[in-house]
Amino acid sequence: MKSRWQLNWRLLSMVMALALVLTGCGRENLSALVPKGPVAEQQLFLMVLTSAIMIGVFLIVMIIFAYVLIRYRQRPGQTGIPKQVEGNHKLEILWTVIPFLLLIVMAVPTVAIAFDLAKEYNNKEAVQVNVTAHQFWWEFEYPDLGVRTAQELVIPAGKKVQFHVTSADVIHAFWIPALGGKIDTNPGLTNKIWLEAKEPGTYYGKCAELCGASHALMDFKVQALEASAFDDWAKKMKAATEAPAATATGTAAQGREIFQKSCIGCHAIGSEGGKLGPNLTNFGERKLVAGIKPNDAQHLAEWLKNPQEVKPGNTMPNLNLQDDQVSALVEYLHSLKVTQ
Amino acid sequence: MSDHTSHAPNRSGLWDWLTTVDHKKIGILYLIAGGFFFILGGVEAMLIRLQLIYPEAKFVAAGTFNELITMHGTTMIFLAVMPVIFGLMNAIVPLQIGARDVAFPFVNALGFWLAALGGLLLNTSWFLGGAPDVGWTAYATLSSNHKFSTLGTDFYVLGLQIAGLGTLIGGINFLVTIINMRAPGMTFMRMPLFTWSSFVTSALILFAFPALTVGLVFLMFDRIFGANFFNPDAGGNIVIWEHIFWIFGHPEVYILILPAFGIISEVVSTFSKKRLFGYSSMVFATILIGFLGFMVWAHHMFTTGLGPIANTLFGIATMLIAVPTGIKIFNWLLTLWGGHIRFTTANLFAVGFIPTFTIGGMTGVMLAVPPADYQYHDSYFVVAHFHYVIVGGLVFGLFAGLYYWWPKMFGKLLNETLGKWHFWTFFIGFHLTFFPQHFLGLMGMPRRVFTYLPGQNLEMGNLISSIGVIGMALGSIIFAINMVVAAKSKKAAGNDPWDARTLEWAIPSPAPEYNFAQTPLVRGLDALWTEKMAGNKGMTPAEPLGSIHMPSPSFLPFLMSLGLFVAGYGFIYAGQWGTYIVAIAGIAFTLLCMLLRSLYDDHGYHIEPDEIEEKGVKA
Amino acid sequence: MAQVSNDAMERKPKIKKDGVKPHIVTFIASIILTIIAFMATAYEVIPAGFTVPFIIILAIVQAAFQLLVWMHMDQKGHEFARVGIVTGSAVVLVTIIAFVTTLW
Amino acid sequence: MAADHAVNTVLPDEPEKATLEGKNKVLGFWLFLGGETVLFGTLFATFIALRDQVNGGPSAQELFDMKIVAWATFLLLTSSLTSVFATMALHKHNLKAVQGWLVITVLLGLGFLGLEIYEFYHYVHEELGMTTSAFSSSFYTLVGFHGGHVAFGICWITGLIIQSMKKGLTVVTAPKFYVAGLYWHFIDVVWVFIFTVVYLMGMIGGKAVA
Ligand code: HEA
Ligand code: HEA
Ligand code: HEC
Ligand code: CUA
Ligand SMILES: [Cu+2]
Repeated sequence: MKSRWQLNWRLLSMVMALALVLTGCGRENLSALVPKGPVAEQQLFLMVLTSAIMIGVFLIVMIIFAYVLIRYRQRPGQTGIPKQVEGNHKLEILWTVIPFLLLIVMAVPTVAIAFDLAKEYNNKEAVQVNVTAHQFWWEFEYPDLGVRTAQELVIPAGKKVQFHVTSADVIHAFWIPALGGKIDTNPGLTNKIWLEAKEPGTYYGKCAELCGASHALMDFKVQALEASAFDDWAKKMKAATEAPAATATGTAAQGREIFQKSCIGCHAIGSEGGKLGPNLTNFGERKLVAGIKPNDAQHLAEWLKNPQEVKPGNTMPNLNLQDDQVSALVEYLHSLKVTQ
Repeated sequence: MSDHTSHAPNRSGLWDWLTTVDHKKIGILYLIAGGFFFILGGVEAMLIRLQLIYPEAKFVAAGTFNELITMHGTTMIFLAVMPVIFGLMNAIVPLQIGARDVAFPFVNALGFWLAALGGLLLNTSWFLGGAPDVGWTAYATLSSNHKFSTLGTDFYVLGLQIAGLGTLIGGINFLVTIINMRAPGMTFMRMPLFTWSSFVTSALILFAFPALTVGLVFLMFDRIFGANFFNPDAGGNIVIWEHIFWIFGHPEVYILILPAFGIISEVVSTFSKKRLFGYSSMVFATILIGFLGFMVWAHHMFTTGLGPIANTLFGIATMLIAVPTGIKIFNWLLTLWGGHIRFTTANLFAVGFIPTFTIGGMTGVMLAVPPADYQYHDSYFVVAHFHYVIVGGLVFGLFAGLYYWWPKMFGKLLNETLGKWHFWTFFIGFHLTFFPQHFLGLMGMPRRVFTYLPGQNLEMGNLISSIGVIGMALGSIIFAINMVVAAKSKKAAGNDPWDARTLEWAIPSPAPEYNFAQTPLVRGLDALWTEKMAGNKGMTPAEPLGSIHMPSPSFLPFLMSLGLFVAGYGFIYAGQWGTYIVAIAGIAFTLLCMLLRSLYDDHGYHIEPDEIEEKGVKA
Repeated sequence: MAQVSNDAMERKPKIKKDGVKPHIVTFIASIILTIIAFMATAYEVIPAGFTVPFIIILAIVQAAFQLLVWMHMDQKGHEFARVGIVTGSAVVLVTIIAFVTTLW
Repeated sequence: MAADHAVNTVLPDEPEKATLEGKNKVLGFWLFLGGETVLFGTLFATFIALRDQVNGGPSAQELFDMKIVAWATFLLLTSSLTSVFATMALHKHNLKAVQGWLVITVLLGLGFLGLEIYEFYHYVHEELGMTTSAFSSSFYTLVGFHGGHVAFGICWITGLIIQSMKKGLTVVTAPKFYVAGLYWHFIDVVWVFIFTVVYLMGMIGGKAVA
């Protein structure tokens, strides 16, 4: 029979689907599924718990479903009228109560974890970071440390970090999947969230709320350093902020001149300069240009020549730079280092 | 005073369609509009999938992509599936309750034209400087400030405002129809489930759409008059928009799914030849879902920063919806249990609905866990969830309903072989497209991204997903062919091709303009089945054959909608033109039409008993 | 269709020809309630902090008066009117609670 | 057709509900008012959320002129009473009285509208424009929506009065009068809350509610 074949096919595909679910959880590179901090771990626990319950319920539904479809399909020549059943109170109560109980099993840890994650850490133990999202870049300020940076977030490993997030223009969302779930950055309002990286390492951050043309490209990087390395970094950053390296030689000096003329209105180096664009004090040490392209001479030059090509709709204008100006700027920008 | 015509005004062709107030014709108009926009939204979806087929593809530009997703979401929800739902409601609900007409035929037509012209207005943005690109959720400040968004967003605001108005009055029409127009004996607890779910859906429309109206007014005032509702620099608060949008938006998704639940209930019961298992608990569950639907909206806002109390309260309230929905799933299974199941195309879609919707519902419950949602939110996991419930639930349900009621609406059966091809291509394509998206989401792919970078392990999933859409397109095309084949076919469907149970099958297909020559007397749940079991050929009439009063057709609904359509452009371009004159003129024109409507009473016309006999209709 | 419906035909004098009195009473009550509310805000007769709940309760009482008496919502045949207004009000209540507690 | 028979014969007790059309109209209108409740409720919720956000502009406390508001309240309340009288006259099939009471209702409504326009005019002169602050936007939108309803009601009822001069009181016109009366009462009910939430609470000022 054709319909039996179809049925088997469907069952098979369901089983395959389930297998995919089960193996999918164990894959190494799934960011939200490979937690690197306590927040992500607690969230993963809830994800696994609810998935397990759901798969269980789904199996029950599917078993009844398959049985019914195979057993009760109309056979050729079958006539007569099946018994008209009005209902069955016992069964109906059963499938009201059991789902209800399952929901309670999910609700209890949900409440506990939700409140735990909403705790605020305003003490000195936790590093405080003010995050401001812009179309399409991230600004990070460490108010207690007197440090300001952009695009690459540096945090100490093994310590709680308290973020105060807001936005300068539209809603974005601050998301580092491996460390924990996201929080919206709302213009005019400040949200709080804490995260912790268990081990030093590099993690990826994303903007998760539609914020304009280049929403997809609004990535950032997170460097978790050993506590001592972090303190060292903060000290040097602070020093550089107060007195940015004024020495530039050769082409870099030319670049510096151009920069002072055309760029300083938007970009600060140290504490000097505008705030419309990312602070570039330690730009030479960033791994990425604009959060997405490798920070090498070629990609940086591409960026400077036509920022709109790389990130459509971003607010850095095309300044119509000549090739030699660009290479001078590249030289200069790459010389902006703090820790070496 | 008594200058009413006693003959049906002779109207034909386009003029007939532009002026009709017959709910069955309006139903067809809704289907045409919905079908058109479904193709449009589907083509937009195909472009989305094309752009995401491999990393860093360059088929469409970043800005265009955002226009595509916004228009895809808006078109599909407001202009494709809502009209198809309204189409089926119009075609079937009055028949199911034994009514000659809806309560407000004129308003019914007005509702359609408002929805259609609102949708048209929105879509003309493609040619007038760009479509809206702020997502179908249009979060402020992206949407509220001209600095961040184009004129397209004004089209969104005005288009949805006009279409929403149409939906609202349509909802009121159905509420009154179902409350006041039921045939004798058709008590509430004998109403078929499709009618019940239409009733609850209409109630949700009544209480949800005004919130959208207000939200859109705020957005319009911010954009056009420089108001400060969502301007943080002047004390505004962007979260207000999120609240208002979802106070509307969440009930909206139940507005969509409840009619599908109703369809599944009818189809499953007919094709297993059994009465619906647990009818009263089904009714109860429908009402409960509608009720709970109003207090869970903030589950779309878990990451907004409402705090743990609000998050957990709304999260748990959301989970509770699993209970009444589960009741439905199990009742359907038990309806099939012990039946003689016929796998017609309608039933294939209905049966296919069950596992697919269950998956979508389950991911919904997973999303309702706030801390976990911090990870899922705005990722492809959410996209997978809502396409499972919308495409795998609602669209399957609508296809089931279309195959089931097509003979009643058009008098011809859709071809079953083509129907099976339609089902299988669409079903397989659907799962291919959306199943991998769950994993893409968990692997950290945010939604609404115009591209993704290579090396994040997202290639495979996206490729499969993009291939799957071909299956759905194929299915849709087969369905289109099927319609043509059915229209060409000579074979009439007959009154009751499925050996079905409810009232609409007691009358000819397609139903005559007066529906029931004599109002039927309803003597039990599944009115027609009750008579069949009692050995009767058809329904017992509740009244003698007499002259039937019909409402006159009118061009005013179209003109009133046209006035608002023009006013829409007036508001959108007020800034550029430096004048509100067009907006005011458009509204004035609409008001004038309203006045005309009030001054010239519609006395309608009568169909006399001999005409009924003449048309060969035996009651 | 414009048929005189069943219960219109079999009507006994069902509606008590409603007198003027309840309407006048509602009018006077509305005025008095308004004045009380005004007094409560203008002079500090109510302990601070209770004024707002107090005047809101007065407004609800006044609205109920008008809905029930002036708009006849208490009468038979208004079942769905009641359902409509009560449901609408419930939606509004949830909305206002959410706005007051979760914004800012 | 009942409409025709009814014209010159006795009208039933509640002419607005004598026909199925009439019943439908009344029920549909009640449901519509349920929707309007949500509409105004959303406006109220937003106003409550934004009422302290004056952005350096004038606040409610500095601005409101309670004398005007008190008069406006009185006018609208009275007009609601006169529209009750109109509905009662409708039940007594007294067209002249219906028209008379409705004319008074419309005049009172016009008085209300005039005061409101004067009030807005006055505030704009005190530097409170639509664009001044979130408070001003939500104030003008909420109160303006209500005012727009009043204006629409005035036009509507006026139209009905004129229409009834020609058509008289029939089972076709009766539901129109009845429904317009419901609308007018509803506007009055909304005003009760505007008076309380916008004006009285505005006078208290500050963060009186959480
Ligand atoms: C038809 C449309 C529809 C339907 C029916 C649903 C149904 C549900 N939805 Fe869905 N949802 C959407 C359309 C829909 N949704 C859309 C469009 C969005 C995204 C909008 C956007 O952002 O663009 C969304 C987003 C969305 C979110 C926000 C995600 C986010 O953005 O972060 C959440 C969170 O709670 C959610 C939850 C639910 C739940 C719990 C249900 C429940 O109703 C499901 C209930 C069903 C079942 C549970 C299955 C059957 C039950 C049983 C077999 C019984 C036993 C079960 C258990 C014990 C669990 N949905
Ligand atoms: C009713 C609602 C509905 C429906 C039916 C669909 C249907 C589909 N959706 Fe939809 N989708 C949404 C509602 C819906 N969607 C919403 C609300 C969003 C969120 C938007 C936002 O973020 O703001 C979204 C977002 C969304 C995304 C995410 C975009 C992003 O976040 O970047 C994707 C990506 O794959 C997608 C794909 C699809 C596909 C492949 C279908 C397919 O099922 C479509 C199948 C149909 C066809 C393929 C058409 C077939 C017709 C033809 C081929 C023409 C034939 C010609 C003739 C017959 C003449 N949708
Ligand atoms: C109008 C303001 C403006 C001007 C002028 C401007 N920029 Fe930018 N710049 C920006 C913004 C905004 C960004 C962030 C873009 C993004 O990622 O969305 C940026 C990003 C950058 C970046 C990448 C930063 C990072 O952390 O990855 C570099 C490098 C840069 N600009 C260099 C320059 C140079 C050199 C000039 C002058 C020749 C210049 N900019 C002029 C606004 C400006
Ligand atoms: Cu910022 Cu998306
Ligand atoms: Cu929802």
